[in-house]
Order: sequence, then structure tokens, then C-alpha cells
Amino acid sequence: MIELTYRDALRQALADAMTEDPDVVVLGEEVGRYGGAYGVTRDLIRDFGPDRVIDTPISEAAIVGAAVGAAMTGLRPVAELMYVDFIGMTMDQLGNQAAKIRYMFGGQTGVPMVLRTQGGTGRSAGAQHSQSLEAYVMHTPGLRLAMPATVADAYHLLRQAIACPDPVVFIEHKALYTMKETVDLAAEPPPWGRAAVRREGGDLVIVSYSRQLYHALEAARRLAERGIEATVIDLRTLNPLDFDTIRERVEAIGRAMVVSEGAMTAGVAAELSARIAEECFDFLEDPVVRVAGEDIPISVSTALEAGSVPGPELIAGTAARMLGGRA
Amino acid sequence: MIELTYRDALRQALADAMTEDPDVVVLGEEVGRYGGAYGVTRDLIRDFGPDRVIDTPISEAAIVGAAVGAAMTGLRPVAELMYVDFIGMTMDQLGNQAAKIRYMFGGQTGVPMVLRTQGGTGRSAGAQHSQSLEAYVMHTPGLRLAMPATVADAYHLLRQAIACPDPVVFIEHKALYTMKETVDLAAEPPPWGRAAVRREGGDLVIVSYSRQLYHALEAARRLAERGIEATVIDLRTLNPLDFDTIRERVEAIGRAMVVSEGAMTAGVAAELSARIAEECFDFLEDPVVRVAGEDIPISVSTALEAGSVPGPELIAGTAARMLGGRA
Amino acid sequence: MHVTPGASNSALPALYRTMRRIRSFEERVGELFVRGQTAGSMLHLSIGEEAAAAGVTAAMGPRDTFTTHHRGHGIFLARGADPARMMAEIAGKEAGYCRGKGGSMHIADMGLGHLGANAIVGGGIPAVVGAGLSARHHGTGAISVAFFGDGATGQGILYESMNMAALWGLPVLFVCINNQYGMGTRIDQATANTALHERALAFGLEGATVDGVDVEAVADAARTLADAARAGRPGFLAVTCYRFYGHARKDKSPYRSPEEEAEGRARDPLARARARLLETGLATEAELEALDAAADAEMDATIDFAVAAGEPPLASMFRDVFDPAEPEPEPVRARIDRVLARE
Amino acid sequence: MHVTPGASNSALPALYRTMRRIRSFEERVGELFVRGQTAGSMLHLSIGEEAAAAGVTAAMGPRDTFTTHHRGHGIFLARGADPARMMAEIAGKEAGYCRGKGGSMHIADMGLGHLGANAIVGGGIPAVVGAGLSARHHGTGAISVAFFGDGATGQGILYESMNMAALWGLPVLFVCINNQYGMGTRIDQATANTALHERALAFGLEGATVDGVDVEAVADAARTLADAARAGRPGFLAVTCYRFYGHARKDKSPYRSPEEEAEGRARDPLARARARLLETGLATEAELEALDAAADAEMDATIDFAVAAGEPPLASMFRDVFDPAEPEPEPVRARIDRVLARE
Ligand SMILES: Cc1ncc(C[n+]2csc(CCOP(=O)(O)OP(=O)(O)O)c2C)c(N)n1
Ligand SMILES: Cc1ncc(C[n+]2csc(CCOP(=O)(O)OP(=O)(O)O)c2C)c(N)n1
Ligand SMILES: [Mg+2]
Ligand SMILES: [Mg+2]
Repeated sequence: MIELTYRDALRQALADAMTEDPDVVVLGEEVGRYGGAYGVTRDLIRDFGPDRVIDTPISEAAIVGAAVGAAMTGLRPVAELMYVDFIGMTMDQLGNQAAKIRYMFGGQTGVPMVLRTQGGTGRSAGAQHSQSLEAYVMHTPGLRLAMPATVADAYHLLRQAIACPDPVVFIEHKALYTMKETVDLAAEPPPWGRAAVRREGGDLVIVSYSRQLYHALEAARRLAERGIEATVIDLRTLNPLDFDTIRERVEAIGRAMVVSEGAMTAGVAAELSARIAEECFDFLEDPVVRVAGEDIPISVSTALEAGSVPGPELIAGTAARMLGGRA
Repeated sequence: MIELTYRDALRQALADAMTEDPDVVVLGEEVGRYGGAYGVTRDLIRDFGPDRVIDTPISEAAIVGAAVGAAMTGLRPVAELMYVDFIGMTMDQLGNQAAKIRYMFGGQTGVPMVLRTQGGTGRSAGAQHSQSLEAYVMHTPGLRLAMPATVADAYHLLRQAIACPDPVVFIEHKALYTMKETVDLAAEPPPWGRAAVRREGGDLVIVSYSRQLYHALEAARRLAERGIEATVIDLRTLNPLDFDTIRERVEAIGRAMVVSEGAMTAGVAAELSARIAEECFDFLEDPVVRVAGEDIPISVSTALEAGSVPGPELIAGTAARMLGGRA
Repeated sequence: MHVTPGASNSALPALYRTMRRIRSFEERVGELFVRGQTAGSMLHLSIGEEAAAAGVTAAMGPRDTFTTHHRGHGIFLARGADPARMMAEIAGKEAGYCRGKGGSMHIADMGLGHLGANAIVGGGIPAVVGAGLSARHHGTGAISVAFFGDGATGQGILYESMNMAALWGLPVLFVCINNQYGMGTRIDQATANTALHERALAFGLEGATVDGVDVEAVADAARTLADAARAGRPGFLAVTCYRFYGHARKDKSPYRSPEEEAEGRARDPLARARARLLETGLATEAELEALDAAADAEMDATIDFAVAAGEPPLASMFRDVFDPAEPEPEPVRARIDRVLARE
Repeated sequence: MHVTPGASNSALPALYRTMRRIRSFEERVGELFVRGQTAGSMLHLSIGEEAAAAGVTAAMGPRDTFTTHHRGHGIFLARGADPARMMAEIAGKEAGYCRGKGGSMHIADMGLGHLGANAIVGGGIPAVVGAGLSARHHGTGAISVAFFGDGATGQGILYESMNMAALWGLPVLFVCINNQYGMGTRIDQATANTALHERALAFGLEGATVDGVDVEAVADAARTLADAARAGRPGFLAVTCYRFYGHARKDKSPYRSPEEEAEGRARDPLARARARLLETGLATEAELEALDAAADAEMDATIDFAVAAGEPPLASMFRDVFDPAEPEPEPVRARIDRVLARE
């Protein structure tokens, strides 16, 4: 058991994967000498050299495109997109190339690449550096999507993503890098694609992922003080989506809330809410409630930024109202 | 009253807008001399000249970016993206610039531009020319989204989009261009943002838009033969979304199906299904059912292509099953 | 640098044969399209561009990889594709290279290093940067070649890719088949400087323009640049030619004058190679006629094969979205079933 | 073409004053950041680049428009911005140019033709193509100028935009402030050919590189290219300078040697202009000291203004997503209320 930060766990995953498999290469802006904008790749260039830790020009589209070509020819590239907000420049290479190549070519080849990036609010980074754009990825057939919330998952999901035969978009959360946890990296991780139940409680199910997991857990703690017990699910990956775990809990408990930092409309929360309502209809005592990001850009103003996304108070307050008479 | 095709109505809208307002300009690939890949802009260059009907190089990102700059400086650009499948190259200019400029700059300026494009299946155009990507747009705060199904709407929604003070993505359907309708263009159109109830029926509500409207109507016709009467709603615009019309009908009828050609997961159908289930919970006798595109790329094979998206049979068959004993 | 034609006459018969097979194939694809037996509303013929395909692929080694644009039949044939499987793919049949899922614009074959044709203008270009990294990493000595049209010079990703290739000294070659048009737009209506190779020079690559009517000149120029690329000096080759017919099979090119078209088609790489073969005595008229007839017969057979081949089964729709060891995406029908079968 | 410095000495005092105000402002922004009173985790100072800002804006007319990159304070100040409103914006206050929503990386002012700073590298470049179309359409005689860093030469959209501008002969000028670094990457680690203006030439634009230590040279080069642009010959100007400090305020630039930094900072456009003013007798030491003190006092006041200014009200969050005549997006809370208040 060691104490690690989320950032260090990611770095460890990269280092371990690179040590095990010489075909794993890392490429992206500032991943080498600079060590990554958020420090995730620090010292990798020292340990693995500039041929495997490749500093690129500021060319997001070509970075992803190069990763596609590398993945088709025997490398296992881990490309870094400094902010998920820059995904707009890469959506053609990601959505029309990486995601479709196996299919269009009749299964001749896969595209085993990982696109590591980070998103979310929390650093007052403004409208173009604070978004949660995972819904674009989740909506694109052919892409896998992992969003680790815990330190252990930062490690294990990244290892699994690198081992995955298909393109994985791997979205870290910028507010989690310094979070610490004591972990045993040698312990068998949960299988790829399995959600984790982070808290058990019989009154409602809160489905979440990435940083919002902690807001959900904090809300659950506050709710417990008022006698309301929440089950909190951490999805870990959005594709594959472990709906079985959601279904089982929602059917048992009868009340569900979904929490996502992304803009509410047509986002991940919409998919989760729709699916729960459709598939668990007869078990629901109340409508599913979405607690998600506002349908607005993110302001640089710290107060406005914080107000734009869910927090423990909104989650707990909403849950308490859902439980109505109970609270 | 005149008979017009969807394509001609679009052209008429462009011509009328250009005649009324000298600041309206059209730009895009092959919009001038060639007349547009689907013929929508035919002869406009003859009537308005190459300074207002601007043929561009094959540079989607810069086309959208140029439209943004033009819109901020007094023009009313109508840019054409030949296929919505190419939106990946423009998502930064569209999502980080056009969509956010008014907001980031504190309301100093709007970006009154239209991005006309077309999407959907029906021409065996393969994985990169057949997609329905409206969910990316609907999920992006700051963008309006119009998707006309009828000839009259092709005209009126495009006129309204050009008059809109904010960026509008206007997605035509490639299978509708040759569809004819007798229309009175002088008649007052429905207001921007209002859905249309295209058919009334007391057994279930089918919510749809764009080409799937016709599949829904055809399904409704077949259902009527079996004694099932469907209300069919055509959303016309997805942002603004006229949820009031949906709510009113669903609350009255108690059963809803949403139909979209886009991939099901985290798509437009998810948003509609979630919202209906959340807001009309107590009125629903059955779960909302999503009939949407498969979560797969589109094949060039005609049979596989057709199988990848909803058709009247799937819609009618599903509705009949929803109505259970009744059919 | 403008490359001047070399005199490697011995390669000409093979180059001619390659070009003749391409033309014969393309004519038949066009026919199949007119008969409504291809899959897809779009079909782009490379007639007039045969020298680019034959010449550049002649400079490629067996481990080299490449990507092409939407007008890539000729390149892939020149690379050694089985025309019957190509024709089947274009017809959307299961016997095709991509099991009928890709079609004309998405043919690929990992065996021949074909990393894929692309329906996105410029979409296949950056992959060669990655393939170049891979070749260097694995020490294969291979180069990776991106084939694209003049229209792709409008796409920023070309410059991002060229910049990376030059910066990293990758074994990569960018080949721009400048057939003068992107759909209805003539190259000088798409850019102010039509000397396209100058851009490559400005990014620090090797760069050349070669006359695509002369297949030997193309082969020589390609070999020079391929050798440089193999040595870590990536390059760009613009092959000047003329798109004999419309953009797609249906386009009648009303934006071009008959005179221009006649002049363009007069610059026929096949006619030129044929004349030179006869001139130099490398072949006789009778030999060439036999060769032509053989090519035609070979390609006739591809139509029969493609027409007779079977459609992909509907269930194959869900296959190959992800690795075969993974569950397939759940069909919408199955999801609906679950919602409806609730009690 | 390399532009050689002209001798328009009469402009130098004003140029110096502009540069001095920029530096004074930037030093104070840095301070405010360290005190934790700016909004945002990112702050990019343009110290060392003052000549680019002062020189190029001096060549611009009142109706000209422009966009900048994320390191744009100096440019906007040189253009005539109110530093107090800038400082307030950087502090995320309602009195700022963008009501506290934009911050350092998203300042704009339609009144001064500032179409916006951008946090996307290269993101603001294509807008000038549209602004150029607009200026021509309306016959305003204005040009539109895109300011960006050397790092933006990695973005394909720069080439797409330059190609359009050259093709259409637009009144547009591309200004690359080459401060040698994009974050920790030196320009020669980002491209094989660091003579950046050669790319512009290859696309058919006018192109020049000028030494950004010499503000008069910058102003002259900019005027030449601005005049050409106004006449329909768009251009590209690379201004060579040095980023005196880290990429963002927190970056200590461990990737640069102290020697390199000392050398870079010795190439100080302010020091040079000051020396020249004294040398040529255009100003006395006392005059310059007074000017410096005035600039400092002016900028000190901006901090007080910014600190005292109020936060934007929380409800302003929903404002200006769309036109004010349209309903605001419905808050999540309101939507939740509706779901919960169902009976
Ligand atoms: C990104 C993108 N933009 C536009 C198109 C539509 N389109 C297909 S081919 C083509 C012309 C391409 O011209 P060029 O690159 O010269 O190739 P050619 O057709 O002449 O072989 C266009 C505009 C596309 N497929 N992809
Ligand atoms: C599209 C995009 N990619 C990456 C970044 C992260 N980033 C911000 S500034 C910067 C360096 C830019 O260098 P340059 O253009 O030279 O401007 P400078 O900072 O030197 O003024 C990078 C990589 C970004 N903001 N946008
Ligand atoms: Mg061409
Ligand atoms: Mg720089």
C-alpha cells in the first residue's frame, strides 16, 4: 500500500505500461521536457527518452491523426490533449477516423490508441478551458470512454485503456490531480467496464462519475445526518456503460438521481436519466432527477464558475426534496 | 400557392434574404459556380455575384471562422458545410468561438451567422457522409439548431435563422431535397422555436423531427389502419426546444415515443426521453420508448445502411406493442 | 525543384501495364455505377491520373504503407490489389476488401500496407506521420505515403502533418495528385499560389512538382523523394495531371469548356507511354494490343464476380464496431424489447 | 524580405510611452495574480513583446479590427484600452470589459475594433478573414489584423486563413509574435524551418520578419504591410522577440538556461527605445522619468479600481448566452423544481 496522488497514479500507469511494452509511446504538447501542463508526464522523457515521449507542435488534429496511424501500424500511442476543450479541433480525426476505421475496413485493423485529456471546472480557467465534453465522445459509436474518479482508477483504468484494442478517450478531472489516496496497485482491479458502488444506502441511488463522485459522496454524508441513506455509483467508464449495476440498484431502491458536470441538455445525464426511466419504469417511485451543468458557457469569475456546475449542496438539497416527507 | 421542392424552398429563402438585406452573404465549398453539392445555391452567384456568393477552398474550419468574423463585423453570413459529417473540423470554431463569443465578451456582440448543412442516411454515402450529428450541436450552449422537415419550414426556418441574432446550425436532410409540397410562402409562418403537431391522435405521442417525421407519419397511417391513433409532433427546432407542446400532448395522452435518426446513446432522443420522463412522470402509463439510430457507423451497403436507422416499420411495430392489447 | 524525366526505360512496360489495368478497371466501375450496381451515390474515377498511381507506387517497397483520398482505386490497384475484391467492395458486397461496409471511398488492406482510403478531404494525411513514427520505432526501413488531391491543400491538417514530418525527420512522403480541380473549383480558384510544392519547402521538407503525363518522370521523382524520406528527409511531390471526367461519375463538368477538356484529355499518360514503348521498340503494337485485351478481360471478370457476390448479412451491421472479443453494441430493437417486455 | 528599420523618429516618444504603459500594467497584473486577486489560474504577461504591440497598432487606423491570442494585454492597451477596465476584467469583476465573464484570455471591445482575445491557440485567426470580407463589402477601407504567437504556426487554421486571404486579396494582416517559445517548446523544437514568413510567401501573401527589439522597425514594417493589405495584398509579419518570463505567471521556465534568459532580456525594446530617445535628444532623462512615473501611477490606480470593483451578480450567469430579447437558458434548479413539484 502506498500513498499516491491521482497525478502520480497516472504517471505510474504510463511508466508501467511503457516498461512492459516497448510499443507504448506518449505524444502531445509539452509532455516531454515540460512534463505535461498538469505534470502527469513528468520525468517520463528522462526515463524513456524522446523517441517514446514525444513533444509535438501545437497541432491537436495532427496529434490525434498521427496517433491513429501509429496505432494501425503496431504502436500503442497514448496521445495527450492538454484540455478536453480542444477536442473540437480533433473531432474529425477522432470521430470519423479513429472511431470508424475498424468498422469501415471490415474489421481488418483496430486503432488501439488512448487519447488522454482532462476537463471540468475548478480552476477559473474560463469558457474555453473548463468544459466537460464527454457527451460528444459518448455519442460517437466506436469510441470507448473512461473517466476515473479515484486514484486507484486513475492507475487501473489507464492501464486497461492502454491495453484496450479500440480507441479510448480517457478524461481526467483537473480538480483531482492533487487528491491523495492509499492504494495497492498490485491488487486485482475491477474489470474494465464495471461500475463501482462507492456507498450503499436504501433511500435513493445517485449515479455519477469523475469529480462529481465526490460531490455526490459529500452530499450523501450530509443526507445521512438527516437520516437519508444514498447509494452512490461511480460509473468509471461511460463506454462500456455498466447499466446492469445501475438497474439492479435502482430497481431495488426505486429512486434515482444522476449527476454530471457536463451541460444538462443532450448530455451524459440525459442518457442516464432516459435509460433509467425507460428500463426501470415500474420500479421508480419518483421521476429520475438530473443534476448537471447549466446550459451556459463557463465564466472566468470564480463565483459564476462554481455556480455553473453541481455541488454537494445542490445534490443534497435536491435529494432531500426527492425524499420529501422523509427529510 | 406554388409547388416547390425542399431544395427550391431553401434556395428561395436564400434569394429572398439576400434581396432584402445586402449584408447577407453565402459562402462555402462549391456554393457558387457549381451551385452547391445538392444544388441548393444554384444560380445565386448569377443573381447576386461572386462577392455575395463566395466559393471557398476546402477549409471547413476557416469557413466557419470567417463566418464568425464576418458576423461580428456587420455581415449576415450563411456558411455552408457540405456534409454535417465534416462538423468535426469546425467544432472549435463553432463550439468555442461562435457559441461563446456573446457570453465571454459580456454581451458586447452577437454572432448572427447561419451554418447550413445536411445530414442523414438515404444515399449509401458511407460512414463519413451519412451521419446525424445534431446532438453535438444541441449539447453546445450558445448554438441554435433548426432541422426542417417540410418544404414550408425549409423556407421559413431558414429565413428566421438568417434573421436570428445568434448562431444557428441549420441541418437539412439529404433525402428530402427532391420532396415537393404546395406552399404559400406569403402566409405567416409559425414563430421560431415552436413545434408543429402534424397529426392528432389519442393513443400515443410520437415526437420527431427532420426526415424521421415522414417515417413517423407513415407509421401513424399504418397504425390507424389497426385502430391506433398517434399524435405526431415535428420539433422544427431543437434549440429553442418547444417542450411545452410535447408536455401538453404527453400529459393528455400518457404515452410517448421519440424518434431520431441520430445514434441512440447520448443523442437527441435521450434528451427528449429523459425530459418527458422527468417532467411528465405522473402522466405516463408506460415508459417512453426511444426509436433511434443504432450505435454503429453507417455502412455503404444499402441494406446495412437502411437497417441502421429507424423506419416506418420499426416505429409502427414498436407503437403497436406499446399499445399492447389494443392492437 | 522541378524533376526532369529520367530514362529508366526498362520499367516502362510494367508501368504501362499498371496504367492500362487501372483505366480498364475504372471504365468498368463507371459502367457498374451507371447500371446501378455499385453501392453508394458517390464514385470517383481516377482516369487521367494513372501515371501518378503507377509511378509513385513503383517507388514503394513491400513494407511501405500508405493512405489515399476518395479517388484512390488506381493507387490501390497499382499497389497490387485484387481488382475483383475491389469491385466487390465498391458494389457493397461481402466478398469485398471491407466486407461491403466501406465501399469505393473506404477501401483498405492491411496486407498491402493500405491504411485506408478516406471520404474526408485530407482525412488520411496525418496517419502517415504516425506510420512514419512507427516505422522508425520498429526499424522497418519503411516509408509511409499520403496520397491526396489538390483540394486537400485547403485543409490545415496537411500543414500540421508536413510540419511534424519535417521536424521529426520522418520517413514520410506527401503526394498531391493535382488534377486541377476540386469538384468544380479549379486550383487557381482555390489558392493564390499554385506552385504547391513551395509550401513544403517552406516547412522544411523536400519538394517537387512533376508532370503527371509522363509516368517515367513520376517514377523517377518519386524514387528520389522516397529515398530521401527513407533517409529521414520527408518530401512532398505534386503530380500535375488532369481529371478527365467529372468529379463524381454523375458530374458532367459544366464548369469546364469542351476545349479545355479536349486539351486536358490529350495529355494522356497512357497514350504517351504507349507511343514511347513503340518508339523505343520496347513493345510492338501487337504486344500492346494483347496486353490491353488481357487487362480488359481481367477487369470484365471483376464485374461478374462483384455482381454475383452476396450482400453482407444484416447482422454484420453490429460486427467490428469494437474488437471481436468484445460484446457487439446492443441493437435498438433489443433495447426496445427490454423496455416493452417490462412485466 | 527582411524589413530594415526606418527613421520615423518623431513617433518614438509615443511608441515608448505605449510600451512603458504596457510594461507597467503587466507588472501590476502579475502582482495582482500573486496576491490571488485575479480571476483564473492562467495569466500570460507580454513583457518583452511591447514593441510588437506598440509598433503594429501604430500602423492601424481607427476603423481597423483585430483579434489577439491569450497574451494580448499589451496589444489591447496599445490600441487604446482603458487599463482600469482591463484590470477589472482580469480580476473577474463586473466593471471589466466583459463583465467579469471573460477574464485575461477573453477580453474584447467592439468599440476599439477588438474582436476578442482567445484561449484557443490559433482560434482568433480566421475571424480576420471574415472581418476582411466585411470591410471590403462595406467599403470601410479598414484592415483586420490577427495577432498570434509562434505556437499558432502549428495550427492548420492559420494556413487555411492565409490561403483564403491571399486568394481573395483581402485587407488582412497576420502578425506572429515570435517570442521563441510556446510554453516550454522553443520554436526550433516546433518546426524545422523557423523562417516563418516563408510560409506566407508560399501561400501568395506578402511576408516579412522584423526585429521586435526595435519598435520603430516594427512600426515601419507593419505600416508597409498594412498599406499593402489595405490595397488588397494581405501580408504576414513575424516579430522576433523574447518572452522575458514564464509561459504563465507561475511558470519559472526551468527549460531555459539563466544565460539564455539574461541574453533574451537584454534585448529589451524599452531599454533600446529609451536609449535612442536620449541619444537623439527627443527626450531628456527627466522627461522620461516623469513619463515612467506617470505610467506607474496610472497603472497603480487600475489595481485599486479592480480590487474595489464588485463581483458580477450570480444571476448574470444566465445572461448573454443568447440575444437579450430571448429568454435566458432555464437554470438547472428551475428544472429540478419543476420535476419535484409534480403534484
Ligand atoms: C473535409 C471534406 N470537405 C469536403 C468534401 C467534399 N468533397 C469531396 S471530394 C472534394 C473535392 C476534392 O478535390 P481534390 O482534393 O482535388 O480531389 P479530387 O476529387 O480532384 O481527386 C470535395 C470538396 C469532403 N469529402 N471532405
Ligand atoms: C488549441 C490549443 N492548444 C493548446 C493550448 C495550450 N496553450 C496555451 S498557450 C500555449 C503556447 C502558445 O505559444 P505561442 O502561440 O507561441 O504564444 P505565447 O504563449 O508564446 O505568447 C499552449 C500550448 C491552447 N490554449 N489551445
Ligand atoms: Mg483535384
Ligand atoms: Mg510564443
